[in-house]
Amino acid sequence: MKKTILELKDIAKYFPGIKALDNVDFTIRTGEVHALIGENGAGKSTLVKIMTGVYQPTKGKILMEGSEVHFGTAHDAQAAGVAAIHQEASMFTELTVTENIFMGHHLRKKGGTLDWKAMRQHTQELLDRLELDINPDTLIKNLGTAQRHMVEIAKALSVDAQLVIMDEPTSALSLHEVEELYKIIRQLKDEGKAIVFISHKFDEIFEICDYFTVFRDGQYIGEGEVATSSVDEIVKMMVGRSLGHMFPKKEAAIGEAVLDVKGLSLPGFFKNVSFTLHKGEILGFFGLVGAGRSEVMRTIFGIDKKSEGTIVLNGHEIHISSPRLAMQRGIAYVPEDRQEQGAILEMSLSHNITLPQIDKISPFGVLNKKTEKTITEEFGNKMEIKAANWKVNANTLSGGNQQKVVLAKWLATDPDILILDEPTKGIDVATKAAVHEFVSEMAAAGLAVILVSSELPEVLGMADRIVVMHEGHVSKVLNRDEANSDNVILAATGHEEGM
Amino acid sequence: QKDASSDGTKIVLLVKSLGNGFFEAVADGGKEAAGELDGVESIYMGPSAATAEGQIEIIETLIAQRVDGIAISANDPDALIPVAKKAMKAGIRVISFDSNISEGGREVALSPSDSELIGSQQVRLIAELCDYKGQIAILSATAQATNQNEWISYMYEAFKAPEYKDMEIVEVVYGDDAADKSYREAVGLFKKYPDLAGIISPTTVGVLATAKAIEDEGLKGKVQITGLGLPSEMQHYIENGTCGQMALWNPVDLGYSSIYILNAMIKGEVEGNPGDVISAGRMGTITIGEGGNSIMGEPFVFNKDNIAEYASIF
Amino acid sequence: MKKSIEKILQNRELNLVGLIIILLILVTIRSPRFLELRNVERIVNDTAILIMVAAGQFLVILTGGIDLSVGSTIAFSGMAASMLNEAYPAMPVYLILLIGVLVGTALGAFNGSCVAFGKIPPIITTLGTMSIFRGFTFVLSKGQWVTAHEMTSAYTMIPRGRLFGIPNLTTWAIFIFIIMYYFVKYTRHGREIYAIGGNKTAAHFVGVSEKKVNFMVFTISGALCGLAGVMWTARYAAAVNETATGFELQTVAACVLGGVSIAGGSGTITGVLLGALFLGIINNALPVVNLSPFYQMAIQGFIVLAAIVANVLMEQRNEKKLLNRRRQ
Amino acid sequence: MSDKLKHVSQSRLINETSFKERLIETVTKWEFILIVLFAGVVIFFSNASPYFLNYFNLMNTTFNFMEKAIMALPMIFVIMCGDIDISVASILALSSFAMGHASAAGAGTPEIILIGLCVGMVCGIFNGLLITGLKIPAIAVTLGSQSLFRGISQAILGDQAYTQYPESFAYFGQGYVGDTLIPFELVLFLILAAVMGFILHKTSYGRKLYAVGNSATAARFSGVPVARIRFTNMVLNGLFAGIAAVLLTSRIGSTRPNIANGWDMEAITLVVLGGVSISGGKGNIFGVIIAIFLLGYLKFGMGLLNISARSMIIITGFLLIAAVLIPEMLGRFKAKRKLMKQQA
Ligand SMILES: Nc1ncnc2c1ncn2[C@@H]1O[C@H](COP(=O)(O)OP(=O)(O)OP(=O)(O)O)[C@@H](O)[C@H]1O
Ligand SMILES: Nc1ncnc2c1ncn2[C@@H]1O[C@H](COP(=O)(O)OP(=O)(O)OP(=O)(O)O)[C@@H](O)[C@H]1O
Ligand SMILES: [Mg+2]
Ligand SMILES: [Mg+2]
Repeated sequence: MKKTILELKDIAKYFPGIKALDNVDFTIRTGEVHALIGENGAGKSTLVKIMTGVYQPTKGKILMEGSEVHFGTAHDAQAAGVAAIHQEASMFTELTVTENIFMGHHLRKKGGTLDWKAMRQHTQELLDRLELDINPDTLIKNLGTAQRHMVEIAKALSVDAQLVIMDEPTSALSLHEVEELYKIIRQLKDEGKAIVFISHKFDEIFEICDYFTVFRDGQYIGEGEVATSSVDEIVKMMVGRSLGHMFPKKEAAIGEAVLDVKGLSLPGFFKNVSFTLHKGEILGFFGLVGAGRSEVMRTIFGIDKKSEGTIVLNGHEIHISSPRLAMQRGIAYVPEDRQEQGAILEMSLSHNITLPQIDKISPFGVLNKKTEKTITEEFGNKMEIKAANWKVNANTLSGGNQQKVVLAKWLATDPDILILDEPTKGIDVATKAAVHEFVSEMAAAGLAVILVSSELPEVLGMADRIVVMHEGHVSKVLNRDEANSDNVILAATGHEEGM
Repeated sequence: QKDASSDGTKIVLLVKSLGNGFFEAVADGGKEAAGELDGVESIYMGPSAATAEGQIEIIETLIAQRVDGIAISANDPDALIPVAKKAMKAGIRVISFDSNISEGGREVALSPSDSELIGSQQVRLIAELCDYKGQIAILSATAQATNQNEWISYMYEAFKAPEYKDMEIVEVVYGDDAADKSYREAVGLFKKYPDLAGIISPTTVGVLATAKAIEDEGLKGKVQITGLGLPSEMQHYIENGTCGQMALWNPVDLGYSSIYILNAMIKGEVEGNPGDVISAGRMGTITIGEGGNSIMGEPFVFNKDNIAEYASIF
Repeated sequence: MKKSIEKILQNRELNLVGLIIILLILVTIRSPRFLELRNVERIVNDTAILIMVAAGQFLVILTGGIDLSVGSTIAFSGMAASMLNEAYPAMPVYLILLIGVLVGTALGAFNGSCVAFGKIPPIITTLGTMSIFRGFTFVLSKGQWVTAHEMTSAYTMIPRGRLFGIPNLTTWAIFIFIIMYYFVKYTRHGREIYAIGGNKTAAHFVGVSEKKVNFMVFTISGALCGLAGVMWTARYAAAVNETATGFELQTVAACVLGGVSIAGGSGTITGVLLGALFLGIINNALPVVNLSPFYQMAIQGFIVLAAIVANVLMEQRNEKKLLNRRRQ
Repeated sequence: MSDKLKHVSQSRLINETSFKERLIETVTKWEFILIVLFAGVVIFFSNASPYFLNYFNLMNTTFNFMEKAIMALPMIFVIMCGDIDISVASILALSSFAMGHASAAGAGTPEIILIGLCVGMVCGIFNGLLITGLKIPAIAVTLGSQSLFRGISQAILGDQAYTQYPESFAYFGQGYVGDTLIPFELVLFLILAAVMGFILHKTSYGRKLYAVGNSATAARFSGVPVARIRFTNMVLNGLFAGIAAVLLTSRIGSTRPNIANGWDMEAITLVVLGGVSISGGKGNIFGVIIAIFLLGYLKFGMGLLNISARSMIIITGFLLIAAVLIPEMLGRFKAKRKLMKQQA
């Protein structure tokens, strides 16, 4: 019944200076959801790019239904029935949803003229199938992060594919969308298609995948049936050792209020948001797509300008009009979009890590290379960044390692208030545990932390209190002991209001 | 390495810009003179765009290679003074021709003709074409083109004469020596002055574009055009009557005379002082006047009858 | 409601139409005969060459590049065509036109190869070829001009003839506009230009070849310059070495005024058309309004700046409105 | 390689410390190519013309390109941040006009210079406000202000020229330092280049320039005052155009509205030939300095051989393309070689 559709044999991919993949074998069968597992930088995305014709392998061959194929461009792979959702954002922000979905394989009338009507209609069908309330003519730049991701999924579905590859498709989705996605994946599976699913979240893997393959350091390690394996086994294959428990929340003495936000509003994004943050506290922020959590944080950090409301820091009302001022007040913000906002991709790791405090470490404006080196090494090593050296550009790193660079860069500023917006998005289990441990240690040492996350277990496991947002306002604030997944989700979906 | 002085006499004709038929003809004249003189080499140079800065750059390299003499048609009468002085200090003889450098920046200024003469001749030409009455406009090159400006000021002077009492200059516009802008300005003049009788365009690009505009707008015979134009470029419009007559001095003679004057100065035959007389081959003798000015004669008038003959020369 | 909001956002063109109307009113106050039909026709005709070349520039800017060599390409192909006409007066003019276009295409393809295969940034490539092509124009012409006398009347009639009462030059511009409109909106290659300009990585992921697109846009731009070169020399009945010097900035200005993003990925050909007309109106109005010619340059600069600022302000206001309407 | 990076398994990395590797790394650098080209120019013209390798000439010819070189310095910053300024030559014209006006009104040399610099800065502020305040792309703003600035001087000056400057004013553009044959302009340029190079490579401001150029958004999120930096760049550009105005006006001793026409493109050419990426974030000052002298001496050499201007523009055009093409080709070759080695 299940037959092999795509086979990778002895694949290697070298980049100048690094072997991203070496001697890799990988077999995909129809009617099966195949999980590709590995640490950050293991080579998963590289493999995806090879399977989709974006990269050509340095060595090895690709067999499609038994015969050797050569994917010279993404086009070839698509024509052969391979569709993919890539890890990196790959949207045309100035174009419409319809166009984003059909770019590269526009529908055409007989004469070759593009058939916009048909494409629009198709798009509408796809959006309906994903239960998305988006107009096909909306420009992508007017969509939120999660909606964009859903459009990417729709795009992969628009191709009549035999094999659908999803590289961390859920990293920007919230619960509802993830459920939709599962439904779609099951449908595809039932239609006899093959799916490759990449994720760092084990609950997802165990929920949806049938089979798994593990990579480490660009090499094939092993494979197996999901049903007959345990998390621990897989983690051991991944990192070569077992891990402790996932959310090591340390007890911390919660001190006086450091940040008091009252009636904060930004028209079009959020309204009348109030909350208090204490020393030593981890304040979780949970909500669905477009709930406006990111915008609240951006406003506190001085990127967006509030229209109403007050921000009181240590008893004094403050007016923050730029990130610089926010930083001077001891606020640090790790943004959610690492490619656009977090890391400067064409700059070296060391320059990235020291950028926020470059003035502080430059006496009279003159750079001090020694201090720079010290800081880079201290925090780079703390975050266990995997790179050839500190001088390589951030864009040569795997997605997860880029995220670590962003974290390192902000932790290095030694803030009083640390705002983390989806800090573990795309980070592998081992590092995630390290990040959690680190955050909880810092809170215990008196740091006030805001943790914005769409991952419910993370919020429940890490936060002392949880602020739940729904459509731009705070719908509920829950203490650690009274919060559970049910009441948080109810509040997030707007079914339960009040404080 | 070669010794520079053994190369003979190097004289450079530095023109406003390359790619202009007028100056190509000047270069021909220079070559002709150099051929007649013993051991003289005539080098033709110019910047690719007509700027003073470009000419200064070239003069600096000419100083570096110690040429013997430079004849300059200047893009700016003042901006070239410092560098020309530098050249003279380095022992290079400097004269200007066609478009002159102000006093102090050259030893001799060879004007193709007297500016006053040019101005009054242009006025006479247009007056003859439109029967001594009507509105006249002037379409010049750039606002900064000094020789044009000088001629224009003399045109205003000339119009004060009683025979032109029924004529007036309504406006001076600038076509920047670009075909499209000149054309547009000409059309703008037709619009603004429906009774316009004639246009004087003392620049080769302007006169050509204006003639074309008159032809295109069907105003042939209604609006007259005269100016300074190259016969080879204007032949079409003179033969078909769009432009009744126009004037120009002979660029070949200009280049020819420049070389003769410089050669005489370099050889020490004359010092270039007022009153000096230079024998200039087929041009006869040239006398240097007050302030180093020297004038070749009245511009030549071209019309239907003689245009074909000169079109083949320049 | 959503639809109408989107419309507000996308009415860049409408803003520009408004600005053009304001400009026309201002000019007409000073010079009442400016809006006569005959004069309007003349202005459009005078802007036709700018429209053609700006259409090519538009494609290049859409990819995030810029073509600074358009002026020189026009000069070279115009010179080549005129010299051909001079040398072989019997050659059918439409063959010469075709050759002129081919010459422009070849020069454009050279730019395109440098950018696509040599990976030289467009601005450097075309900054280089701006000089190179101009230099070769001098070489080709040996510094001489080709003027009315040396051209056949058939040649000078290419832009001047009329079809249904409309000057050929205008017809050509309309034709180019329609083709371009269809090309960028209804063909795969046209959309791929937007893809490359919008997000190169994403374009790579969907199999759009950056090389192909870059090569294509420069070649098209070159072809349009070739056409413009023939039109230019025939219209002014003169092929000179300085033809269209500085024209590249006019075409870029037309695109910028028309709302084409200089970073690539967004803009419409309608906007470019309006931007070109805006410039064309200024160019033709300045000589007829009663102002000292010395003021022309400053006024032109001021109006262009004012238009750009007004455009930006209107757009920012629209965006704010849109935000305020969402989620009251 | 830092041995602290214990997290990368060493088997995946390729050793690059051999001398040969480092040599290849060096010779494929842009600056290296420029130096080779420069050496080529010097050697060729030394043999072709007896006047080239002459101390006086080599010094003296720098007069021809020092003003443009000075304008190119802050242009590095502007282009580094992904902006562009095509109005600098017009700023120069307006600033020169203001100096002429002041001089005609009887101002002395110090006042004239002060006015020139101030006008340059004011123009820069004007551009900067429109670019950062109204968020209009730099090319759009300077496309307009290019006509506006020069237009203002033309509107007032018309067909006239200012030709009267105090005698002492002539020193800046024509003088030599002390008794040497070194032009003042050259010395001033070298000082300014050292200052700008220091800012670019050794200060936090420089680091922020690179950050903004690579990703303005991420830089803003990192607390870099992006708008202020881009504004400062435009003001610097205006100021340096003012300095260039002082030098050029002094050198030619007169002012007309068409002064320095087309120099914006020449300044930009120097910057991009020097290897500064037009999309921002890449490049260094050494490349630009080499490019300045390379182009300057190439033109000088060609002038000595009386090469026609038409050939000169063709050659410089090809040089511009070649200077980018060669390192690009070598880079490709290098990457290929490396991969081959890895496979072996
Ligand atoms: N373009 C590139 N140039 C150089 N090195 C690269 C490039 N792309 C990826 N690499 C390297 O290849 C290795 C594998 O990267 P890849 O993106 O495939 O990892 P991944 O398994 O997807 O990790 P993550 O879970 O973090 O997304 C990494 O060490 C990365 O640094
Ligand atoms: N229908 C829409 N039209 C235009 N923009 C929208 C729309 N819906 C959401 N957005 C944009 O998306 C923003 C919220 O998206 P985002 O997903 O970043 O919110 P969030 O609460 O931070 O969620 P998360 O961080 O989990 O993604 C909105 O504030 C708005 O800018
Ligand atoms: Mg990945
Ligand atoms: Mg968010």
